[in-house]
Amino acid sequence: MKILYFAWVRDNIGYSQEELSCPEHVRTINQLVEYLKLQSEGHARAFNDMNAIRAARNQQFVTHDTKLSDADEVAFFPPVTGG
Amino acid sequence: MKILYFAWVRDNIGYSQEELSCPEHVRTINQLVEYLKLQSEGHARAFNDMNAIRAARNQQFVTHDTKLSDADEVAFFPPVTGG
Amino acid sequence: MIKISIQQEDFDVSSEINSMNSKTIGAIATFSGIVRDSSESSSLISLTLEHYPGMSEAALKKIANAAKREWSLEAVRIIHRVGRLLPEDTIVFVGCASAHRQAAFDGCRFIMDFLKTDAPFWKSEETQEGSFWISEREKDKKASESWLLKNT
Amino acid sequence: MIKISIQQEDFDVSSEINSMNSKTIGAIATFSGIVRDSSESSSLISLTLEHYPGMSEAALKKIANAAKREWSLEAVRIIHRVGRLLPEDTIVFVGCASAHRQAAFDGCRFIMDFLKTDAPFWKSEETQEGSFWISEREKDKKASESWLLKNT
Repeated sequence: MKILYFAWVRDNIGYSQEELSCPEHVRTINQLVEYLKLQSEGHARAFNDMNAIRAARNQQFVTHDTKLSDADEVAFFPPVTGG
Repeated sequence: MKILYFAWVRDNIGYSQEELSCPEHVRTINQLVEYLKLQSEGHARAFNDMNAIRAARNQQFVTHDTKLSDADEVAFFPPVTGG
Repeated sequence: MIKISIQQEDFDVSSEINSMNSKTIGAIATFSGIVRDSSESSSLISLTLEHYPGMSEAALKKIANAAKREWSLEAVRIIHRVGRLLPEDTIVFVGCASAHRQAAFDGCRFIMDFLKTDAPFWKSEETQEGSFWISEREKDKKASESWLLKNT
Repeated sequence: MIKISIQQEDFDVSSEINSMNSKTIGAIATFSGIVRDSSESSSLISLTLEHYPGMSEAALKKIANAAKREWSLEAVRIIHRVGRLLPEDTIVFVGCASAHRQAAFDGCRFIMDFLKTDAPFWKSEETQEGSFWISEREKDKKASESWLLKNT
């Protein structure tokens, strides 16, 4: 699974993308986040407040209970502030 | 009194402005129009339908019952269609 | 800053927008009215704009002032062209600059709505069938009246 | 005609407006979002815009398509800049061309409202006190939500 980070989510984690093979039990965005929080202090800090986190699956906004497959591109970022 | 005509009001009358000394009884826009209609066929045609005529006194839109004085600049024209 | 021009010549929109810019502005909304190639009846050769000199400037200034006051605009620019114009020519340009976008949009729309009903300009269309004065649009009257309703 | 660009370079508004013009268009409304010199806390040195390449283009295209369909717009142009920008630089440009002015205004406003909430761009401010990510504005969420209410 390809995972991308933007804005302060990336700043906390320290890099902008990673490839992961998730364990079998990781089947939703929320489960992925719980798994990622175990990877480093930066991940734990980035995902500390999930109300401040938005997610995209294959470049579409999705809710945190969305199902994932290993071929997906998943992205985590703060609410958008462009324009 | 200086009188200006615009758009099809002018086209009907044949010229764009005239100076008039009005008789004593001409004291409002409506009375001025009645007086002007006697001046020529063009004037009569221009002022045939007063619902289609707007008036300005000293470059401000006014209603047809507005009082006039001899020093005024009065203008007659159709509803505006700019922009 | 309010600037009003009534002119025959074309102008450059980029320069007009740049002249409204400043470090405190976050939003510039603009409107350009363009000559279309179809008239009320048939295809259009040209459009001629006439105005009441003196009164036209004063009317546009009054509308610009009202918009600037209502939405605390930092800059208002109005350019209205007169004389003979061809399809795709710009007839009118309105620009409003403000700290925030809603004020810029509202100001721009307000100015266009009142310009259509309160500024002494008249259009005549030259078509294959002859020249005709354009008549008042009921829709335009309603658009400017809707603002009055909101403010009462 | 819908055209979307995400780019670091500046651009010329006049050329963009000209490229939207045609003989059937009567109205072009535009919006330019500008970098202001004041941040949420203090004075601003620069603004840096980051985006999610691929998704950002798709999101802007989706918003442009929705606006084009809703108001029968003839042309929609969106330019969003990314990278480091200075006060008075243009961040975003939206242009909508239509036969009539209300459609052009509505389309432009709709696109800006949804761009603020549905397009993956993020701003960070560089000030004397350091660099900070800008946080979501409650007002922007409400602005785009208000359109949904109207359409239900």
